[in-house]
Amino acid sequence: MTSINLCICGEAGQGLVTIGQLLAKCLVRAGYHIVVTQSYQSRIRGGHNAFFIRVGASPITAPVGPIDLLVPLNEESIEIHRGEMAADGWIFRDADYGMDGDRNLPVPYASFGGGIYVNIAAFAVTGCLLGLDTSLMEGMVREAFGKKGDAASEKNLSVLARTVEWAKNLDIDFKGLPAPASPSRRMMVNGNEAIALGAVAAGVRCGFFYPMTPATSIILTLIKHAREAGIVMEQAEDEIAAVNMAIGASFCGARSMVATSGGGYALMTEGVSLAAMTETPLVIAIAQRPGPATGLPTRTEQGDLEFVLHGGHGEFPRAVFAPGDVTACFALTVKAFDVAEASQGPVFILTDQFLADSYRAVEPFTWPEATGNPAERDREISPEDYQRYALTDDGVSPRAFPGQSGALVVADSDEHTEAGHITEDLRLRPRMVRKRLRKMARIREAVVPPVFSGDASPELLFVCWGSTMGAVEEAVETLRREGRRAAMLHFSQVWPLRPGDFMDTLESAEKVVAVEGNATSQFARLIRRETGFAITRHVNRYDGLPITPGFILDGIARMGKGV
Amino acid sequence: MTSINLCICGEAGQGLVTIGQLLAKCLVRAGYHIVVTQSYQSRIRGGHNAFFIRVGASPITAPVGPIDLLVPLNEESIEIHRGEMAADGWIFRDADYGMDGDRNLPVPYASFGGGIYVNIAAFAVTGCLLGLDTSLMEGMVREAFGKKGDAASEKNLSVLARTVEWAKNLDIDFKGLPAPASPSRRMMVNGNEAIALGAVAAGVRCGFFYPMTPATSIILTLIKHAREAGIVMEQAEDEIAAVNMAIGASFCGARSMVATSGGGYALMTEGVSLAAMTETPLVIAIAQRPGPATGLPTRTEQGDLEFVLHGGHGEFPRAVFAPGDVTACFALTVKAFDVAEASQGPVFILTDQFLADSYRAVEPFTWPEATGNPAERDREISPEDYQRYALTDDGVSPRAFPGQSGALVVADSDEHTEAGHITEDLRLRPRMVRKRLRKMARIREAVVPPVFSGDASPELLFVCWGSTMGAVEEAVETLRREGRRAAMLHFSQVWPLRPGDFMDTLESAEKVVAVEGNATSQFARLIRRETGFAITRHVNRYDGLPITPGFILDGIARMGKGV
Amino acid sequence: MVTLADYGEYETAWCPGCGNFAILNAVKQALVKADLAPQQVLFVSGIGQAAKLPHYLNANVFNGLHGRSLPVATGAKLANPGLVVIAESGDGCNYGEGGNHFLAALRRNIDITLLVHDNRVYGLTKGQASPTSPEGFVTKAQPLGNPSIPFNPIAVATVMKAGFVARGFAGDVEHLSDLIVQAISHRGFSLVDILQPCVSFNKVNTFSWFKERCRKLDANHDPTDIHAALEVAMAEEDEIPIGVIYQNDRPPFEDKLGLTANGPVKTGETERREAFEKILSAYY
Amino acid sequence: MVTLADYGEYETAWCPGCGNFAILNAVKQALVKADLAPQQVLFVSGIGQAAKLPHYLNANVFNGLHGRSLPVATGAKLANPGLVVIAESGDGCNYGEGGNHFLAALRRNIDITLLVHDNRVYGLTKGQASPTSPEGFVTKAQPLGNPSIPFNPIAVATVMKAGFVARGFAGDVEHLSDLIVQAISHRGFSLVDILQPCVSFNKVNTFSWFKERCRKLDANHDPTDIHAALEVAMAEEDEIPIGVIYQNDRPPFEDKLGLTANGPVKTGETERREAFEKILSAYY
Ligand SMILES: Cc1ncc(C[n+]2csc(CCOP(=O)(O)OP(=O)(O)O)c2C)c(N)n1
Ligand SMILES: Cc1ncc(C[n+]2csc(CCOP(=O)(O)OP(=O)(O)O)c2C)c(N)n1
Ligand code: SF4
Ligand code: SF4
Ligand SMILES: [Mg+2]
Ligand SMILES: [Mg+2]
Repeated sequence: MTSINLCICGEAGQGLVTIGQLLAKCLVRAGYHIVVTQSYQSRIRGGHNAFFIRVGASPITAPVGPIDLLVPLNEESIEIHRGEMAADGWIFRDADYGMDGDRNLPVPYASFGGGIYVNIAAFAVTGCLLGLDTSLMEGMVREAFGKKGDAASEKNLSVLARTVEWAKNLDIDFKGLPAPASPSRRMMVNGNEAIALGAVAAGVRCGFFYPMTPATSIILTLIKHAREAGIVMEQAEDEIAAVNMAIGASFCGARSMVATSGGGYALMTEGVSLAAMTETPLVIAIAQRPGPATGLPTRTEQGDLEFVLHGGHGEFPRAVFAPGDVTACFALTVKAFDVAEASQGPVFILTDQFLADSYRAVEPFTWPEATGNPAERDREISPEDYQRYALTDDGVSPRAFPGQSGALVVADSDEHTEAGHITEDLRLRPRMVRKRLRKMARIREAVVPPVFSGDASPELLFVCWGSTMGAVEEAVETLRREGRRAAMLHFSQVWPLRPGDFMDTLESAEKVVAVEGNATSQFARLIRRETGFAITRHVNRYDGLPITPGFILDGIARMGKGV
Repeated sequence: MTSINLCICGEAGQGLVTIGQLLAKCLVRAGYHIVVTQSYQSRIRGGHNAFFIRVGASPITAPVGPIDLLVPLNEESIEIHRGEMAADGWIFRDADYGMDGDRNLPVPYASFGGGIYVNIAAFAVTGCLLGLDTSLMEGMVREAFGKKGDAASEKNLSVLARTVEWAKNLDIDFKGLPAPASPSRRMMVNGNEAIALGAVAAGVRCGFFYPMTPATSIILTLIKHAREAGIVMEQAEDEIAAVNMAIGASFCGARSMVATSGGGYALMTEGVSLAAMTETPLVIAIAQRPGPATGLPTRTEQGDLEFVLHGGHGEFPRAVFAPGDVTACFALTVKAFDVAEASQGPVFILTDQFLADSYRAVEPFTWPEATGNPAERDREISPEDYQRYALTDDGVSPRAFPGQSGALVVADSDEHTEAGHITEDLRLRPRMVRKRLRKMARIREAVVPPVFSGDASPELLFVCWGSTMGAVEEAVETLRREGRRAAMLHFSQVWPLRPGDFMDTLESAEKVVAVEGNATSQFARLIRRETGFAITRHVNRYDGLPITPGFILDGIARMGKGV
Repeated sequence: MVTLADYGEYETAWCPGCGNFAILNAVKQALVKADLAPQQVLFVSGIGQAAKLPHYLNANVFNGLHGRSLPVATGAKLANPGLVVIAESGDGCNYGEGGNHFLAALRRNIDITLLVHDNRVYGLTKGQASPTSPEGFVTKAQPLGNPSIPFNPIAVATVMKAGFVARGFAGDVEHLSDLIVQAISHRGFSLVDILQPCVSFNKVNTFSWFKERCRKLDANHDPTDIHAALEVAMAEEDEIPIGVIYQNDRPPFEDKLGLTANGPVKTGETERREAFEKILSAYY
Repeated sequence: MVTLADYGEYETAWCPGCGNFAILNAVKQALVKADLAPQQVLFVSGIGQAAKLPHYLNANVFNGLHGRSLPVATGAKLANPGLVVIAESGDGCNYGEGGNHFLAALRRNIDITLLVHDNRVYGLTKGQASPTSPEGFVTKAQPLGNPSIPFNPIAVATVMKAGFVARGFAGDVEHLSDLIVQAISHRGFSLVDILQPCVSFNKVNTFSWFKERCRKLDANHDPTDIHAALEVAMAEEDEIPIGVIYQNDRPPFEDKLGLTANGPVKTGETERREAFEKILSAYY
């Protein structure tokens, strides 16, 4: 087995996320690769949640369907997931549950401590059978429960020890994983944390928000580090306030961001337009969930692409990044701040619940030497005749900040003069329109081109964007193993597009399939709008779950012989 | 001369709109055709406003540039418009203004009454020289000022009489217009009024709004007639409230609408998504003005097309109408209500400041026999097992209203069961997605195809949408008179598009030019996205002023020999 | 006679021990006491734990967007004034995201009842401070403690002369259901702010914290006396008065618009056509 | 020494006779009295006639969206607490479209000054009722008269224990400019609601209507006494008290966040990098 798909599940409030995180971190420390998928409902207690860890000794990039190891924290969970078990999958379940049949291991949780210690015991059994070092697990328990006072820590450690003792003596045919390659030191981070850390690296100074799943953890991560990093974070009264606060802060020189999901973004669109008109840098992170309206608040989808491309009235430049994995979440957030500052306007980071919540083992994030303050023009400011909207060749005007130089800074949401004052001069208007649009060139220069991988002259080319990258990558690998010339073209920046970056690839492929987490193939439409190239084959998922390699392969299979 | 372009202008607050309206109405009653363009600033007093009436004995459809007759109400106005005068244009100006040069008529306003009566005198001189019957003007003055008590009316009438007496004896070479064809009885209506009257005809029951130029007069017109028509109108605390109120009212069975401009619409997008998810009919009228942000609040633009096409998170059907003239404003508003009801979701009427404020002489609006309540399925409701979101073949579920039948009606912004209750059933989700999207078929069936006019096999085809229709029409006529094979393809519904309706036309034209009141050719991009057809020639205007035939001809000329 | 059974029993998605269960009971009891059949009632809610309530009884329901229950309820009532319209949502929904609608509702005085489940926290999004959270309230989003002071809905509603202003407690279902009956029967805008323990995220304002403090208003409190009402509304929290705090007989919004129970949804086609033809005459 | 000349003289787009001219004078005088140079001050406004004011003086200016001056001002102040931030807009902007931000500002008590030009009407959009328009106020949009009762910003700010609550009158520039000076110097959120005649659209609350009613508060009014303040705030309109109505010394928001005048914009790259490396250590 090259990877094991592990599912810890039960009711909300049972602490399964804690077990999952501890286990995942141990696996990462042991040198494994992981892809975590969190499945939860819009409620605090009860219902059914699951924390999937797919773990591999060599790199893996996508969630998969069949469960190799189910760790149910309640009986109902077994019913729910029974149908998803891999043929040789195992269920590690409480010995008290009535259950028969093969490949299920009754675990005498009560005997290890019971009650709230079931979680630690489940962690221990699972870790043990996956081949984790006991000392690694002990260290993790100490880190996690040490603060609670020695007593708690000791109790947890003794449950751990007892469970490990029991598990070590088991003799079942559960196939563990080979030892990973000599483990480099890596971080365990999910998409939302990576965005927050990217913002820290980019020098974010202020963040504003109104809580909204699945974006909230971007904010909570920033808040966790705010004191240390000297960042001001404020919960706004609504999303409209959040975006306007960010604009106010950015106007005063603070790199600023907001984070939300589709519905909150809807309320921010007027502010996006304001950022554009006042030429104020603004970074907007949007973690998508299925809509319309409240939709499925805790699930995943890629249904807001077109809304993000076009939200806000009037015409203005913008950039939209769509990271394909956790590492890209970090790097593209840094870049988003730079592009926002270089183009003095709104820039988006578009992810989704799957990626937001998906922990991965990643190479250590590094301080982006190149960032800081690319607004090199600030130096040219002469306070006496400073004009915030001076008409320049590239449309970018020198940016001064109130109270930070002798210059008075005047910004206006109305059409304005170079000095920033409201105007009704209709001859000036088109010049200002063109000035703003000219900044698109700066954005275009900095575009992250799509990444191509797979067969060099593919008969089957998958086009995808954002979080589906890993699933497409693995589907391509499978197809290639089956002897097909398959390849992937993944866009981690979906706007603007530079056809020169990818048209050859598109046109040389025999068959092109767009893979999107939505029902209407929004990115394929965009490609056609920008290039004329019509993609006619589509794999779409819109049931709230992430796209897996299997889903793609099934989709291809359903397309029949021709594909 | 086939038409006269008349410009009455001065400061805001001088009453020039009143003169303009009275004159325009007289002209309509006399059987003339008119195209009114209102040019005003975002202020209440002072500044410079203008009321243009282009008048013709035979049909005219567009505003034009050169002024044939300038009626300045202050001296500054002469300076402002001097450069726009036609070669044989006349200025009728106060005798007190110091001015020399040809073709300007000093009018001794003070001698007719002066003060507030200057307006009536200006009306009288202009009317007289345009050849209006004195009795027609008298009737108009009586209608307009009769209510103010006999004294006021008499005084106005005497100023009118004195001015007419003076004007009759003038001998200047100002060329009037031929008498119009035997005048049928027509209405004088502007775009916003036509939308309001269309809503009344469609049976609108509730309207909600937050004031926003240039949409406010849709609302004010509805309010004027609300009592008579039994319509409930309420000014909301903000646009978010307005759209949610409309959804609440519509949910209870009242045909409902909101009207706003781009910035207000931005705030409504979350509500648009709500209407879609709850499957509640909603008509949204958007009168565009130049953006981004506050932009030029009293000017015109077609810059919000893409935002209207994509506003609201998640994926759902919508229809977008873009009337080309005042008559279409009426008819398409009626249709918008029907389509909203048939598809149980949001439908847009997209106009702009130019059309909103442009008075025209139109054939009498008629009661739309076919409308009323097309929700034929309401009859099938059985209260016991009523399900608001029953999965049907065409995606349209029977619609019951709270308290109006025995059925309990449950609507939900979350993904829901057929019964309307919140669900986390991920197998049901895709079925509900497809159900909602299936309703697109109903919208598609009802699409208003684009209108083609001009040379049957054109070498030069203009593609346009919305309010630019008239200007394109006249530009085409001019080009044809010059011997060119020119034609127009005008879209009064911009979404959805049915390529079958127009691809032959597009493909058979030698050269295609898109004419749009924006800077980024949004409609041309949409055409490409939907058909692959790339329009490479563009006429764009984005200075806040309406597109005129002359602007188009100039644009063509600038494209050089090839075009 | 309407019975509790008419309003059904449903599974909920709330945490065991949540104050919402008691509020649900109180609401059902109130509807029965008021002898309102499910068909007569429309519940409008936003998004949040509280806002799920209407899914757990039989009635007409519009479960809309977070923060927007009041405007939907307002539109519904204007379209069909014959309906009993109840807006039901959390403190975050009504005083946070929807604060502007709350202010406008106070001014409008439309005949709807607003039930606010005031658990002083954002429950559904896992425990951030809400507008009514105490100053200093520590959460993951406010690790240094809530830097703002709490919103006082009762005081604001009272100074704005709302039609009916009451405070209830989820720990006293009988009393609460009486308040709801009164709120529904009041013609005009009625606010019932309901103190609700959230066992998962509010460890400060717990059931016993509320229980110790809540005191039914004195029988001789005169809710029509705005000064007395303000006194109560501004009281410090060592004693929390519950009951009808303020009430007046300002005419409801519908009266000012001249609406009858029929409302605009009931106009016939013939009347509409006649009106249309008459209206057109002004445009010739 | 700052002088009036530092703040310049500009052409305006207001109607002759508008109360805004007097407010502009009062604002300039206040800045001079407070000895604030244009560079130290940031004006943030929304959209409306009032909101144009910052274009008519020398200062840092952010003229944003209708209704959104307070959040922009809040963000600006948090980014650079060293700035004197003044939010300036109309009654529609602040109590209508922006009502929710007004409520939040009262709770936050951030050190900004809010000047509301309260002409009780939507001026720029040509005369619809605003949240402070009198009940029954007739406009083209409210031909039967405004069906809502007016918003009472003073009373709401007072019951919400805003830091500084004052009412001024455009007809008394001297008094108004003093109020503005006090508002600016108050550490915390300061509201000055300014009664402003609109000659074009408010024919009810005219200059003389206000003039007849406005009375400076008694010298012995104690603004720190919330009961006295509420009495004043709830007074009927036959006498309209102007002056500082309520004031307290709640710590401003910035203090609770531990912000100094430097604020987050001033952190150096080395400090940021060190923090970053330290933060990462939690993820291994
Ligand atoms: C526009 C928008 N922003 C944010 C959210 C996320 N959200 C859902 S419920 C909620 C808070 C709920 O708090 P409250 O209204 O007090 O209800 P409770 O859960 O405490 O009953 C938030 C912020 C949303 N659904 N929509
Ligand atoms: C989102 C949005 N809605 C509506 C408008 C239109 N609008 C501009 S100013 C204004 C009202 C202004 O009233 P107020 O704030 O009282 O200012 P005043 O003009 O009376 O000084 C409105 C509704 C807008 N600009 N933006
Ligand atoms: S989170 Fe709080 S409010 Fe929500 S159901 Fe649980 S206890 Fe109740
Ligand atoms: S409309 Fe009123 S508020 Fe606006 S400038 Fe004129 S008088 Fe002043
Ligand atoms: Mg709550
Ligand atoms: Mg105002």
